[in-house]
Amino acid sequence: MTRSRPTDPPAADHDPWSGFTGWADAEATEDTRTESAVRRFVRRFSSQRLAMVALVAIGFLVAVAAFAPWVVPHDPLAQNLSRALEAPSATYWFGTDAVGRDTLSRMVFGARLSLLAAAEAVTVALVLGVVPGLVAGFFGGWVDIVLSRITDAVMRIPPLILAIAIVGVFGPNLRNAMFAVGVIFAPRFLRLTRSAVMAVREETYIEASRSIGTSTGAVLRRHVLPNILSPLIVQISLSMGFAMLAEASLSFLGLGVQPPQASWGAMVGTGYRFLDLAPHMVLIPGFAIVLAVLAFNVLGDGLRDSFGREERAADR
Amino acid sequence: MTGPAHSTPAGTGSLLEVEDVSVTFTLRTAPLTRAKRLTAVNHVTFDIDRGETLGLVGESGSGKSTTGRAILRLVPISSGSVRLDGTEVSSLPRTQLRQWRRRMQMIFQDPYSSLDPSMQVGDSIAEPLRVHEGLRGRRSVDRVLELLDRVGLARHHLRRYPYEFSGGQRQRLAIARAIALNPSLVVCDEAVSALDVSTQSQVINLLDDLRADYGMSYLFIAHDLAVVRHISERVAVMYLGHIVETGPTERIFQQPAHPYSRALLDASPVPDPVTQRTRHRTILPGDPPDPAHPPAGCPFAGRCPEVKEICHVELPAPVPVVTGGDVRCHLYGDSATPVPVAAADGRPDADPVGGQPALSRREH
Amino acid sequence: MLRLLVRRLLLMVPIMVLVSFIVFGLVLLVPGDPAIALAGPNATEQRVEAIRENLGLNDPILQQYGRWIGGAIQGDLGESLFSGRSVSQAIAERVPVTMSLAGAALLIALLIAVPAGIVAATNRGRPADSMATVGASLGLAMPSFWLGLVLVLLFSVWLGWLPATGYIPFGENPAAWAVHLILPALTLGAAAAAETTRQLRGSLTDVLGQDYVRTARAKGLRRHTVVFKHGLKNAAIPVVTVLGFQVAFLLGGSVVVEQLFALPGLGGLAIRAVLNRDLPMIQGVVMFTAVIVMIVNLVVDLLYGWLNPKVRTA
Amino acid sequence: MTTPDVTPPSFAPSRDVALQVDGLTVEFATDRGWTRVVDGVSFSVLRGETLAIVGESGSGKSVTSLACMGLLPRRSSRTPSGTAELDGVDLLSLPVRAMEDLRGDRIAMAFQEPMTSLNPAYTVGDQIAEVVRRHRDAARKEGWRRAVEVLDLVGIPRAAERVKSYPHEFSGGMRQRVMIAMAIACEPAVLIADELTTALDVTIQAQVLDVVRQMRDQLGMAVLFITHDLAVVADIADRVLVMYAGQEVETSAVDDLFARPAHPYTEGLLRSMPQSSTATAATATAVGTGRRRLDSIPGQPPVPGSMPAGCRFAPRCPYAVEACVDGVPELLQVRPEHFARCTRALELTLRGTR
Repeated sequence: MTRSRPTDPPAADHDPWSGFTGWADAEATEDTRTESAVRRFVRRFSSQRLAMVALVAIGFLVAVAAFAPWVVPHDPLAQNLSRALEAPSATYWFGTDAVGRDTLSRMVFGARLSLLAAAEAVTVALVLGVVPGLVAGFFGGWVDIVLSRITDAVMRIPPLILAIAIVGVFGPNLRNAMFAVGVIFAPRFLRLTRSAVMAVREETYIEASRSIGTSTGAVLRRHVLPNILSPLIVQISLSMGFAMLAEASLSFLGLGVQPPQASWGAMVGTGYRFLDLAPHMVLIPGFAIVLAVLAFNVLGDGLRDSFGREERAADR
Repeated sequence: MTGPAHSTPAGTGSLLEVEDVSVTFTLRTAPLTRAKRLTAVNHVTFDIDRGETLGLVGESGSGKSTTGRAILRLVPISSGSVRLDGTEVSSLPRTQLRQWRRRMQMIFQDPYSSLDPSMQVGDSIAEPLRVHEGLRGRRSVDRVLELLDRVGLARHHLRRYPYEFSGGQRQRLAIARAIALNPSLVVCDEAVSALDVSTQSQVINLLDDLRADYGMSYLFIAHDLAVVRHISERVAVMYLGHIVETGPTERIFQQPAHPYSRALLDASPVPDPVTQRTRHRTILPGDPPDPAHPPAGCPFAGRCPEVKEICHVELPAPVPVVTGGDVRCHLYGDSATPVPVAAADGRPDADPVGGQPALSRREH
Repeated sequence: MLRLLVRRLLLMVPIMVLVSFIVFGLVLLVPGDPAIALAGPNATEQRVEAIRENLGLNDPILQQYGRWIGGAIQGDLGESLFSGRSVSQAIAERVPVTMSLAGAALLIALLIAVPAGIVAATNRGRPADSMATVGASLGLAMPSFWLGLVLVLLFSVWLGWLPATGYIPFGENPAAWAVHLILPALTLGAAAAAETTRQLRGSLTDVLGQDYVRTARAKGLRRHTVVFKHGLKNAAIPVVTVLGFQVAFLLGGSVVVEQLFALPGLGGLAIRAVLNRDLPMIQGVVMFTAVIVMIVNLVVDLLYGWLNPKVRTA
Repeated sequence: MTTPDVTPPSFAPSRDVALQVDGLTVEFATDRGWTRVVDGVSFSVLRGETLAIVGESGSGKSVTSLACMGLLPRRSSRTPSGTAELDGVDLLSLPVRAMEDLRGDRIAMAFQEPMTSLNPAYTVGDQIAEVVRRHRDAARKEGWRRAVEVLDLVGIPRAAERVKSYPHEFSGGMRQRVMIAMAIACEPAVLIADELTTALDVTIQAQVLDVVRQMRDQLGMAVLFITHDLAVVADIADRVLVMYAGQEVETSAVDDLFARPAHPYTEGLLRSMPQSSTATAATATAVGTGRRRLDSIPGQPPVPGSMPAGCRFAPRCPYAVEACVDGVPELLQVRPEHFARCTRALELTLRGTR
């Protein structure tokens, strides 16, 4: 008999299974590499090239908007009629508009307006949507029924028409327009929060925590909120994009930002009268909108994929 | 049918006394449809002694899980009384209920959803300590490490997330959380059902050890009869919200009195092909009735191989069995002749009491 | 099925009431004295009084609502503050334009989205899927007015194939009607096509991963039977559910597109009403479009019941 | 090790082989390249016989059956070697369309979750008739007639009415019967039952196992029964294949396997079951105190991609010696028709359930 590496085989009269705990070192067989949830998220997110690009693009946009006065090549409001409707050139990279203002400089300031406006709308939507959604989802009952019916009702009104109506009542300016956009986004946040909370509420760990004696507030704070955060963050990113679109549409219609200031949407709005003469006035700001919205959407999708929970071990 | 017909004698005092408890749910499938009333637990009575394990068996929809949840007041009790150490738990106000919760804990079936995925497992285990003892920081960590050690996990597991653990390990974590406060009663709701055989036996052994160490009582809810037989001293059999039979484990397994208990045992395969091939068994036809539309009389009447006319009319009252426990069946009692009960697992020698349970007459 | 219809109709009532609350409530949102605010800064005392009279602002609020809703049920949505015309009549004149546009856009959206969604879901990770996904992302990110302008630039200004603006009623010249609708409908339908493609791709991918699809394959069914019979009917359920909201988006988006292509639809009416702060007109348009959306949703619900036997037989 | 063994009555080599699998290997695509999840599995199933493949989750038992059906995801999996012959045709190398012709006709499969495995949007009759029409060129009416026939065969009462019901209108056990009816509609040579009774209650499980047995006998099918439950194996199987970490570790006739397991893993599994220890529990003295501890296999099964060198079970095996870690064990013949992948198989005497 060869010398046994684990140890001598048990004697024949001894029951080998009793008290046997395995030859392998318990520590060694286990995967000792541990990874925090944050690091796992970062690893997953950074492996998505497109989402990284989107993040960089949004970072760039935010930086440009923040430092607008210092980065613009020209005064965005300075008119120069002699150089109106010029095509892009070395002096005016993105050309000029009908009164000779520099498109690039106006776009840099427009970025500021658009981002702030979108952020305002999303904030309004969050405030109006998340708290009632939490309440409706967690407590259910008649509160849920009433809130859900109101949500249904608001969602039956075509969103842009509702926004227009709200602007119409309050008067056309950017602040009112974005409040309106916030109002029309709120039901989505409410529905999302509600369904996320309802899904979490069914999880056993909520019941487990309740069985321990955790108070309702603590259950909401410690278990429900952290677990609905990821879909909310994804939705915030997506909504930023859609809010920029909505702002652009309202400003295009003349119901948002008012002259002489201009967001990208407003610039397209004024440019379309000169479509045949100076297509760049429409194409460039419009393209900027597409890229920015795309970036937020791609970021949102990337976040969603990075937040995904582990799949349950399937039988293989 | 009130009054503890078979409660333990005064003085010894059972740890848990469940008396005549019913749980009724109102279900509405869609708005504007008629609501259904569903009695998941129907006048259930049993007790558990200190350090004792009561196995609660039954098929899905029998109300066994709901019974466990009702005891912990995770679902509202419609009627009846639940006493822990003589204190009525079913009517405790919310504030006091929290205090009592530390004495009763639960281990759930699905190890994958019973731990908060967004929390490090150390925090999950520490939660009861924080809620009830206000333990935080160092002292809390020390206790959690102790608990991890107790359930056979390593110290470095403290800062990990649930997704990094296998099913068996997660169930150990759930056990650690449940025993953190030294509860008197732990309700194990299908606690080992989702585990593979080899892992399952590890967890069963752990539960056995913990009970020996801490003197806890278990209400062990499971559909796997072999597991229940191994771990329980007494067994209660549920069918459609009713407890149809209770008794000492070996009595139930070797001389089941209720036709349903017998059918359950017949249906559970024995892990030995020769025994399985040769043992006599009746396969029960049909499905259990819809709990929302229970039949009149005995709930088992529709599938019972020994059904009589009265079974469709009248719900039988519990009749004590001399060899232990009681049974709810019209076969026993004043007019009925005692029915020979075949040894359940088909072992010819497994019948020490003579082929039939000694039954007392039904009293009126 | 009939019970489902009745149930859905009954469920519509509270929503309809709530919508009417919201629409009527717009007047309450007007800052300060509505009459003065609506009349504008340079209005005469007389005009303010006229507005007060028109809206019945002196009456208690419930009475105001009662009068408004009572009229609305009979098809009377009041009179314009601006022109004094009947709101209902103004809407009626413009409905065909908006409906043609929204209908055509929906059709185009489905014609693009259904094949694209199926191709993407059945070719996951392949070039066809990437194309559909990227296309859908672009479609969602493009502001409709900009897409419209690009299309005009391309097909009208540069190529000269299609008219840039204008509307010809169907009754006058069906061919011209269609030609004039192509660009606007494409513009309006793009976002809906993108959204529906994403939805269908997602839900079909989901369904194709279900156990019953594996069962269908285990039965030896051909791939097309698996996808079209076992996949599509189930995948359509979530897509159909959001179709109602798509219609709402189309009706809203038509405002922009009508502006862009100078189509005399509800959008122009709404914009003019807003700029003139013509409250009854705003309320009328909002209420009318909401009713349309609700009717569409009713149809969607019935379709849902047809697709999903669990709902039907409940 | 010389005791001659009685060949169990259920096993007769002269009977036709319905499905013959040789050296089946399956690999899945992961971030770290191709990972082997099934490693050289061989077995055969005879007509009228039930072969149970038993193993814990992750053992590769389901993947093996899906590979035979050609149902593994085509792009993220591959079978680099091995054959699976049905009627002399290798299923693994068959073109897609030819495999589709055989699936549901000559080789059929019934799945675990009857709720999710039946299409909720169609009546059960439609879903059964569909198979018949696909493989028998039957007319709509003919398919429908057959649907009623097989529903009746698997014991669904009032089959002619129930054929028009949707899956959600059936109970769990009835749905499982529908699954079986669908699988046997074309009278296949091989029926694969994948964890067929796992989701069912015991009384329903007993009914369904009975249906499988009856169908096997009536149609003379070969049944490949995939399960993790040894008690179910004892009930239904004629022969058993035990899988561990993607390999077959033991194969034998059912009686011999339970009575005299030859692989330590099988012994560990049998001894982990509470029921096997109840014989002693009955004689335990005081309740609670004299209770016998269950044996258990320590540790966790290895994960595909990081298999231990040598014998894959060695780290958990109480009989392991140096040779187990050094060399990869072969399947050894222990007795006639009884094989075990254990270096020490011939010297160890392991305990079974009797």
